[in-house]
Amino acid sequence: MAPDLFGPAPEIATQRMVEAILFASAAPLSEREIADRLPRGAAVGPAIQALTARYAGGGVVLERIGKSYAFRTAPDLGFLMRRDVVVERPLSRAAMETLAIIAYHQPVTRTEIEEVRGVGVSKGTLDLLLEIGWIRVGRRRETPGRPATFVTTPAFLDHFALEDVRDLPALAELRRAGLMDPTPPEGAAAPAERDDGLFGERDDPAPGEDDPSEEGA
Amino acid sequence: MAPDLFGPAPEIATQRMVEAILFASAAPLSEREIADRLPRGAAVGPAIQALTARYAGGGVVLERIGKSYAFRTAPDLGFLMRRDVVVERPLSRAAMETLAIIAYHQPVTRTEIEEVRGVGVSKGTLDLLLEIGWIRVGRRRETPGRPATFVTTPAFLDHFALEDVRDLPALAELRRAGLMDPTPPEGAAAPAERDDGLFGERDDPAPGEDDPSEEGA
Amino acid sequence: MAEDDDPFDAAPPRDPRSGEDDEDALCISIDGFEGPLDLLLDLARRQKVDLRRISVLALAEQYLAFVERAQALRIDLAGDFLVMAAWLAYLKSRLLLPEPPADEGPSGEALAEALAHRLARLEAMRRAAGALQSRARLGQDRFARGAPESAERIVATRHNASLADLLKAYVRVRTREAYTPLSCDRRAAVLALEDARARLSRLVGREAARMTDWQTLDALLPEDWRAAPARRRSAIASSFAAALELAREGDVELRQEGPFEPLMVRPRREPGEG
Repeated sequence: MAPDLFGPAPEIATQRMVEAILFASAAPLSEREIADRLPRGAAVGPAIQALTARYAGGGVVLERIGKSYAFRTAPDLGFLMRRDVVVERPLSRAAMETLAIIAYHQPVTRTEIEEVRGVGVSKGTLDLLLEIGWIRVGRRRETPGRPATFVTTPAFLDHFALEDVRDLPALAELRRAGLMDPTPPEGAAAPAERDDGLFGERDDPAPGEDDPSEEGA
Repeated sequence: MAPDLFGPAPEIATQRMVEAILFASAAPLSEREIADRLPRGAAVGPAIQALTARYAGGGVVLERIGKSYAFRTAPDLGFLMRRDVVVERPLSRAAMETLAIIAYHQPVTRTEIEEVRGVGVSKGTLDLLLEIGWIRVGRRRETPGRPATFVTTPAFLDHFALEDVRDLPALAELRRAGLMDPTPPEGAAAPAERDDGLFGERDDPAPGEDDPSEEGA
Repeated sequence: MAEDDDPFDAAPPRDPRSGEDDEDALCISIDGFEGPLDLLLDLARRQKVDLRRISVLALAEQYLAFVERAQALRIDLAGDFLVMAAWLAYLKSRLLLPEPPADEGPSGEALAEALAHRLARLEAMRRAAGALQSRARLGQDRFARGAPESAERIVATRHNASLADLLKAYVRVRTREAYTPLSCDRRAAVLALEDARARLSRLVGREAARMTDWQTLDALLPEDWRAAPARRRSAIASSFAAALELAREGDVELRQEGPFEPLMVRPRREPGEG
């Protein structure tokens, strides 16, 4: 291996190595993944911090994406690269709304998505989002029927330039306004107020039907 | 676009743009090619010089290759890039189906897998899944012949980003709202479709077939 | 729209389907709406106030007017639009008439509030979708390294598969199963004992000269009965029964090393022959 590696101060040496590793990778890498490729004991965290500061304001910036990091071009310079972009077909409005509901309400069941949208989740929508890799299956909801839930993935964060799902636009405001709750705030509505039946047909999953957990170990 | 793009001194703005373009480019770019993407009149040469100086000594350097430029890992850090990699290869349809059946029906015997699939499962398919580490041999079934069963492993959960196999959506959930398109594949009704192994070769359980499960448990 | 409590810092996207604000715009085809809630939200937006402060009564009246007009124009309305109309008519009566005794379910106000809340929730998610879409997206506004470096040495093959692949495979399997014609199965999956016996006896008789040593029963199964498990099972069962009959009649000998070991067959030899 490089014998002169520890010529400079160790923190500089680590910073160079972390920079090289992150720069060479198109996909975000976690601290752990970076550390695995470095000499034992290298302090990855401080190196990432130093790099983030050093690159800030440049044409390329070090972004945090969930628990991972990646170099990305600065968001204001997209216009320079856009001409090389393969134009992707934009998601349908229904798919985009479904994605937003999953992101803001995760973990969320299909029935809950339908309750917000007032219509059934159309065929292929969840399919498509799964395939793109922006959502995945979460834990089953421990309610009757134990419906499957959906959550977003790190690729979702990366694509939409989010460090964390807590950074979703206006999430805190929506929460404060009570818009994340299925019923109006401060229980103003009568207690029995459940809007099932009237709007979106909520068809609860038949309990246990084909449920792998029933047969599971 | 970026209205404040020329907020900073123009040479800094140009430097940022050149940096982003070179970073995002799949191939080295000449001064001319870079200039073509920049606003008219931007001074590419000085920007490249400034960038070269700024990156010098870091983990990534701006290299000149013939008449073109590209970011490259610093030569002394090449060892970081020379990592052992694994090539990715899609799983055959037969293996995918077998894995899905094991995931949903575990613990499940080979005969049961074949019953669900409607076609034989070659030893190679199970061997491959065992080798990848997504399945393992579970307890023997306490029925005549005490056949071995197969179950999924933590590595399986890891790969598919599942927290629990019970979180897999039930078949009814998959079908309802078309989470996965349930139209029958062509040749669905063909009764004796052969599972021809992984990649076409090794299709037949060797005579005197030693089930991999025999050794396990 | 009250600007100060707009969480998204932007005017709500204008719904292109709603066109101008004039009444006639209501005559547009309902095809553009995904359902009654979508239509209600569009109507509510015309009130140009915070969705939680809309007049539900006015909204109900607009919706009912819309439905009436659609029916006058003989436009076919989907059932859920009519269900919503019926419910809104009920809501309207609850809002207009004096409140009935408390035990008659939720008050008209509570129902109206719940509806307004639902609309606000849908609106919020619609705006959220827009906000997500206008973020600096990877591959459009932000770009990854174009030439990721690696002097990689391939040491292993990793099999890649996504959750979507897995789920699809399962649905495919279970669907194929559901579509497989049963009659075909039944006919094809049973090897009659007579057939097995005739075959085995012919094989043993003809092969007697060459078949000098033990052979597994498996090896004697008909070629086309070996692959599919159901057919294979049936062929093994029939051939085994046939082998037992032939053994009883003295044509063949059977041997098995132990439980679940392969069953071996050979032609009966005359004493002293081997």
